[in-house]
Amino acid sequence: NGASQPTAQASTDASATSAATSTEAAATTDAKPAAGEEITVYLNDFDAVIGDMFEKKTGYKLNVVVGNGAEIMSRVEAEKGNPQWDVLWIDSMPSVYGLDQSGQLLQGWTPENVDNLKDTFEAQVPDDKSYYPTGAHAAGVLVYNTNEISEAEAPKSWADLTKDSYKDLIGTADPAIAAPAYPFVSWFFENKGMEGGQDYFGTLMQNGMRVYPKNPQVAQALTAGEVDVAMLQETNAYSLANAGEPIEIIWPEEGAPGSVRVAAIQKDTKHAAVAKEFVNFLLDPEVQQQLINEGDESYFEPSAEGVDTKEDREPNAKLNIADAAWASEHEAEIKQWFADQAIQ
Amino acid sequence: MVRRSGDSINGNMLRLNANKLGWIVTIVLAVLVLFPLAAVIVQVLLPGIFFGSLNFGDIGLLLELFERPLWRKSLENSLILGFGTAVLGTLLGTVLAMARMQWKFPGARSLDAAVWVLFIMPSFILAQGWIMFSTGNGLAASIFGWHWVTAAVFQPAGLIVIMTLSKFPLAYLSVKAAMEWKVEMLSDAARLCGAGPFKVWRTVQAPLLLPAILSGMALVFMDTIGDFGLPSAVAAVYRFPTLPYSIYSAIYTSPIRFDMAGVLSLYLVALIAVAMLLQFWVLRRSRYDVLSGRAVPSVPKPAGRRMTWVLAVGNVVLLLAVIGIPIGSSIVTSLLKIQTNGLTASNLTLQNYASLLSEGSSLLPGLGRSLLIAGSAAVIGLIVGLGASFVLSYSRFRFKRGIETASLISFAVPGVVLGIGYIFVWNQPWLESLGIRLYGKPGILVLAAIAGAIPVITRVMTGAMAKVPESLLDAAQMQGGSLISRIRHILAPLVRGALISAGLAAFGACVFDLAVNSILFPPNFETLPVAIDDAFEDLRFGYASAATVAGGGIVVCIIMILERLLRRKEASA
Amino acid sequence: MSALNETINSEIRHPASGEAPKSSNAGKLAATAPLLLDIRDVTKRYGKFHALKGVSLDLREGEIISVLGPSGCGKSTLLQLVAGLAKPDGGEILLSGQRIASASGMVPPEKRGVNMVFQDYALWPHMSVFENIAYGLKQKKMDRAAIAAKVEEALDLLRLNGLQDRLPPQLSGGQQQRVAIARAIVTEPRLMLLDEPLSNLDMRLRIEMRTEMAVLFRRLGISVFHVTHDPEEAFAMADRLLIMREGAIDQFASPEECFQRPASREAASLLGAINRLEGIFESLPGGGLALRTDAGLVPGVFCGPGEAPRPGERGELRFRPEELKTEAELALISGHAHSLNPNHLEAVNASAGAAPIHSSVPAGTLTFRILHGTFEGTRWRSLAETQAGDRAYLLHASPVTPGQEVTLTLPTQAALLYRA
Amino acid sequence: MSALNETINSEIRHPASGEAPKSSNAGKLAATAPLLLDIRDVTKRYGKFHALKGVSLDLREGEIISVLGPSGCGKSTLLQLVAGLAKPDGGEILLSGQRIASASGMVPPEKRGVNMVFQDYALWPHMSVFENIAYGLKQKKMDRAAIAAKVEEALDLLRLNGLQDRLPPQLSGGQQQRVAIARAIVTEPRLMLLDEPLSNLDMRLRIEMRTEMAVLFRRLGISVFHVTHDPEEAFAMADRLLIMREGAIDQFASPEECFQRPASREAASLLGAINRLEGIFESLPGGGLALRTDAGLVPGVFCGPGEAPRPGERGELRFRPEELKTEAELALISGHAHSLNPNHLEAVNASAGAAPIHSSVPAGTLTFRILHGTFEGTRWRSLAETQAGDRAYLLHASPVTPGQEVTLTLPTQAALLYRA
Ligand SMILES: Nc1ncnc2c1ncn2[C@@H]1O[C@H](COP(=O)(O)OP(=O)(O)OP(=O)(O)O)[C@@H](O)[C@H]1O
Ligand SMILES: Nc1ncnc2c1ncn2[C@@H]1O[C@H](COP(=O)(O)OP(=O)(O)OP(=O)(O)O)[C@@H](O)[C@H]1O
Ligand SMILES: [Mg+2]
Ligand SMILES: [Mg+2]
Repeated sequence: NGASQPTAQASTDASATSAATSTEAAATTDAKPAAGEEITVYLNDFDAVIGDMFEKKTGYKLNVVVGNGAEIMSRVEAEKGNPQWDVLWIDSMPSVYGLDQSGQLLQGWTPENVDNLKDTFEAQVPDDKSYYPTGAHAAGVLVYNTNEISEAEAPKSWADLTKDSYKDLIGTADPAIAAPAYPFVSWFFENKGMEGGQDYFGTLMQNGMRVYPKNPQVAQALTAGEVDVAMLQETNAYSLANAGEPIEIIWPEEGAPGSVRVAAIQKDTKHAAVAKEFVNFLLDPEVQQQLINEGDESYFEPSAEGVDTKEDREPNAKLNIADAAWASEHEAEIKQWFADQAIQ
Repeated sequence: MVRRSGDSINGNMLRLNANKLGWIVTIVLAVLVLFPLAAVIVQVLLPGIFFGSLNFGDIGLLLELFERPLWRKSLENSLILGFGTAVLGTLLGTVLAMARMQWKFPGARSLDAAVWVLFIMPSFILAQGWIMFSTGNGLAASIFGWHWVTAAVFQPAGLIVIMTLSKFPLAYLSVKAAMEWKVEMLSDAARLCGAGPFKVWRTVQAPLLLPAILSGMALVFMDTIGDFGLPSAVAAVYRFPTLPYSIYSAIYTSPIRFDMAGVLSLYLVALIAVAMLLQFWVLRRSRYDVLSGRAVPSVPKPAGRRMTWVLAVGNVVLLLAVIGIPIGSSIVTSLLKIQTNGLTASNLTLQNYASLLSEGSSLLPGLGRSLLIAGSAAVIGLIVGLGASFVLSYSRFRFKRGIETASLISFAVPGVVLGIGYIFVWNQPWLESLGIRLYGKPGILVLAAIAGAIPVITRVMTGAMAKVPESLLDAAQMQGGSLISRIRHILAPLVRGALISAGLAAFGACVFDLAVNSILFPPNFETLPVAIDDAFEDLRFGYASAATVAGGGIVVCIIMILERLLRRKEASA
Repeated sequence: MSALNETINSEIRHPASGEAPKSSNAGKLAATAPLLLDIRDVTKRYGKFHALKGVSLDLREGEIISVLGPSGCGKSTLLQLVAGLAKPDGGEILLSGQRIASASGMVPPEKRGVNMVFQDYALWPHMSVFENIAYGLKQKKMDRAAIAAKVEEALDLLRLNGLQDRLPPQLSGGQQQRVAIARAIVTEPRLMLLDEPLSNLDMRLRIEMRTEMAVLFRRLGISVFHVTHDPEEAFAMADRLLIMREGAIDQFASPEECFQRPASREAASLLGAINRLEGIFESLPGGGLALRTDAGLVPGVFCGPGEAPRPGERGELRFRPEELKTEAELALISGHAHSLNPNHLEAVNASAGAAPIHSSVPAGTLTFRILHGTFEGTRWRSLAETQAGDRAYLLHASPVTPGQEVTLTLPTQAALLYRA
Repeated sequence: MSALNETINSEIRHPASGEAPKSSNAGKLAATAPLLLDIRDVTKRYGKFHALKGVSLDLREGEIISVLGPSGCGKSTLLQLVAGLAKPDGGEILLSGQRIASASGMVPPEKRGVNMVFQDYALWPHMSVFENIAYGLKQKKMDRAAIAAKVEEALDLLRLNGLQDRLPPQLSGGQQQRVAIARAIVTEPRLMLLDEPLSNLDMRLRIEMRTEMAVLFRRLGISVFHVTHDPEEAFAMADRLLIMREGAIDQFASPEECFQRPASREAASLLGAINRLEGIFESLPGGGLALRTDAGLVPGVFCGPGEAPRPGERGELRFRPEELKTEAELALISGHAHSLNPNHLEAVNASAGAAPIHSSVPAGTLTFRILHGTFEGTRWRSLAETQAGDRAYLLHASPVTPGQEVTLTLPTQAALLYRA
């Protein structure tokens, strides 16, 4: 199909000019920005706290645009001709990788705090140093309604879901629509190969899995008793548990597909210095600790060393992170496949 | 931009004629709707046009609708759903509006309120209620023991019924607005020819309202095929992709496929054009302009004891279904401590409402912003819509059909697509030098809200204007009345009810319009729907429901109060 | 259009489609024909305004009653009550002995067997001319061919051929009015209510239509209640005349009686006696009554209610311009064998210059001075005044010059006298 | 209501509110008065239907033109074009020399200084009578007191006092029509277009209104283009008559000329010459033209277009029932000093029994057999037929019996001859 052709072309166009501008950006690093300067950050979580934290610490103001991952990415893409954001901080690494490929990110800059990164996260930093991970969380864990299912009956692994006993009782979000669902499914596809992934999800659907547009609807289906088992984003799962809902969270032994939150700077930003300050700030262990303690999406594995996760978070949580390049490359194909399932 | 066109109305006041008005309306619609949409659609041909590169896209994409199974299925589903809902919803809305205008019965006002509630509530909220009511262990089964409900609701026909119960307000408003005046003589003539009351209704009263009925139908149809929230949520069980689903899945992919969204939107526009042609074809051979010096404002009459009972009971049953189920469940949700534990005395709390007022809550400022935006959009939209409907109803303007189609686009095309178009159009660097780069400023939300309001306004108004014969305006023109004066003193008072309904509808719909808001809102400018959606995304269902219920309640109260204040005195007598 | 005109041209030669119209005299009904409509002391108010103040009348089967009255006197209101479109505030209405309307209850319009031509037509704009006319027939579940035939017939009768596919707004005013008549006529109701049905037609069509309608109604035995503002139309169609004023009945009698002795000054002027002179009653030597006016002593007939006035009372004379004659004309008329029906002396006018030939006829002699005159087609109409400045309209066969003095005679029976 | 009637009663004595009305002759304009309206070869189509087929006419300032024509001939259409409410398909219209309408462009109605009374009134149902009338004045930004005074004046003139707070649906048909007139009159336009403005009024009000309106228009110098179906109204008001037929002009001349020599058979019947007999042209020994009909040889005037027909051609006679006279009446008339204006001989009717007194007048003698008769107030109207069965309407001063034979004389100048 004609899916990748236009953008591929655009990306070569764009990267041709990127070298010149990135050196320019680097040159301005030394100039000390005036206090009170503002930058605009597009993000999908932590909107309630991050602005204050940053301002308190640095004196710079954050303009925050919040939305779900898909909306933020649509905005970014639509603004391509005249970007309005300075920093993008979002938990869809493959998409940010894609942005970098099309030459929209500032490359080749290394924040001071990068030294604090855990190894697993350091491995996620791309070679061109266009974005930095600030943490990761499970894009999907297993959650079941304890009113309906006993612990013994509960699924233990991803493979369990194909069992007949869960027929018509499983709910999940639609990767074609819900942003966090893609990192979730992409790991299966990377792990099992394209065919294997299709087999697996095909079987689940045959087993009557209900596909809701987004995670909140899945959660509602679970609390309403419409489904008994759900594959839910980690934060969502813990939110339900903390709200007192009678659910149990299961981290399968083979690990949960992880979603990495990364921060990237817009290539042509006029506020490069503050933007860099902000990204560096995000990598600060203290800051990450504060996010875990105060943030709204506090269930994640921090990227910096020496930060404690939420107490009630599974200590042995294992995250499997799909390769960003691979995931980005196959994104269209996999989402297309899911969308097409809608007619089966 | 809107201000500019406003200026030209004032500046040319003395010289304004129907043709100039036609051009003004065309330009305004172009700016508000056509350019943004075209900007998305042009992605098919010139994908890089807004990013400083000129490449040529694959025109073959246009034909893929007939090749890609998903797209084909979406189109098919959208048509089935749209058509079924349009027919049933229009029928229900029309019958209710006529009964409401004809007879006095207890609870008539709550019917109006219910209609407003349904009209302004985002469809995903309504969906939640229906799902909660009808799932396997939902309220229908657990409380009433109606186990058949599950099977009945979760299938395409059930979806059509739910859509009908959610979308009929559009037809209701349109028809009710057109019934403000009546010419009793026409019915009398039919009765003297031997027709009984029902026959008179079927052969004279209803057909004379055909333009309003068709307007309502067009709105229901458009709103249905453009709706994503309700079908996608209700259809989770059996997968029922519609065009908006395909559009979303094209946009929420990386790399983002604006071109695909453009193609699909183009098909939505084509559907609108076909619907408009159909309406034109149906209305072509008849006339409906009945207002004369014999027209009197409609006043509901006492129905007689038996009829009153039937109406009152019917009304209650209807309200229970259309409001009780979807909104009731939101209310329940907003009152629960723990969702899973359901409706038990110990599980009840008012905490969610309390937290609405708490300091950190973004609800009140969001509501304030939303009301402001919706208010300005309603007022400006009303002016634009009045102009557009005037041109559609009375002028021989060349691009009338184009205006008609354009005036509906923003209803059917998903807000996200339009929002993206707005970004394309209003985020161009050269606009900055002119000082009108509106993207990133609250003004753009007003523009988008106006665009969103125009379909309802124009449809409701053209439906009502169809009754006003040109000769009444001609007479004013003969007295030396300028176009503005004719509209202000003759036309507007005669379609006053429609103006009020249209304005309030525009207002109400803007307050909760999420799709456009979510992609266009400026930094640090969170509006009510964005705030509510945020809470939903964070799974704070109780809080989100409380915000919806409270926000919706406030808006409906505002609407009801305005409606009562503005309504003609005689009509409420 | 030319086809339409053809029809008109051929029609005028044979105005009655089938049989020759009977004289209205022949159609006059014995007072023993069964009572169809009985209106008893009906009142109707709009808010504080009394539109009908107690109207009683009866209509016999097959009878045609024409209602005359000044604009706004309640004619249409009365028709609406009979049709069942409005409810009386008092009194009752009986149709064939059955009570169809009173303040407490009503038989719905569609059950009354009554149809109506509305003053402003009330055509349905969403239906073609054909559909408008066919509507009533469809209600009777007539089959399609029969409907088509009947509509065709009505279209012919009303000269509407070729227009059946138009919508009402695409017709001229007069064409719309005829469609309204056609729509009511095809249903052949027991009782037909016509509210100024011919007001928008040209003179020729009006004369044709009224003749043909009268024939048709009589042939079908349809009773008619017919509001008009044209006395000539009323005379041409009516068995009885109903003269209304301010929501009440002024006179209800045969056309001849109404014409000869209008019961009130207003009825008189409604029926053409638009001239008015004030004066003092005197009794004549021969026993008759006369009024002394500025213009002369006028012997006349007392038409008002109550006893004849005594000499010395103030009174008022009403007369038709047509009734004023020169002496010469009077002589001519009285010289012929008209005595059989002395009340129907021809209205003859002559110019002021005519010399008196004969003066033995008992009649008043009036003198006026011409103020100005206008040509009116068949004659000249002038406005003239008496010595005291009272004005009157006069009719002349030739032009008159302002300032000219004319002396004319008013036959006794044409001088209608009322109390002032 | 009684207050209203008072006004009417007092008004009739002084019909002109201020000065005395001038004769319409006096108001007749020299052909040199400035041209106000110039309509040049205007055409108008509705779809395939040609409503106007090339109409040209002119109207001078202060002139009143009355338009007569059968229903559906295009009168209202013509008015709409002048008003600017419809666009001509061809030709052009000039107002004071400025082109205001052609197929390519139009001056909008509100800029023309023209106002119009619509055939169906087009009153605004949401405005009171006062507001309806005041609307045009408000457009002129007149101050409130002046508006109130002007509206009051119009209410007086149209006898609408006391109704100013009503809404149109609360008025009777005739009251609505008068409001429509008042609404147009208060704006005192340069050119007033009246579309059958008096059709829904009773006879008396109609005569009063037309007199008063004519006076008012002449006083204010308003030019008038006035559609009516009542020839009498046309004669009473018009300086010139426009007779239309099937979208074209049949005749455009002074009322007298139209009346005496209608340019076509249709114009003749429109102006009252509703009787028609066919025959063959013959020339008279004295040089005149005559038509041999079933009813007798009739000397007459050839009124049609083109050259006088030759003997032997087929022709048609049209005449007014009023023009038929008994020999006695003719003698009376010719015996008097009417020769000054022989064309305006009085229409005198007498019963059939009258014996011939005089027979030297050159006139046709026609014999009919009465079919039936109806009383019409001032006279009896009969339908009669010739030996060959051609029908005609006759007027009589006294009742006639069916079967009776009558022989009547038709003066030469009243016998209008046309080619068949
Ligand atoms: N709804 C109403 N409210 C108040 N007055 C009304 C209403 N309808 C009619 N009238 C008054 O009642 C009177 C009678 O009205 P109606 O229509 O019967 O008159 P009409 O005799 O038919 O007159 P016309 O010859 O002008 O049609 C009028 O004076 C009118 O103003
Ligand atoms: N919209 C239309 N479509 C088709 N024909 C029309 C339309 N409007 C008018 N006509 C026709 O044009 C002709 C002229 O109409 P117009 O209204 O001018 O007649 P009129 O002379 O005013 O007649 P009347 O005396 O009956 O009012 C009529 O025959 C009418 O049927
Ligand atoms: Mg009336
Ligand atoms: Mg007309």
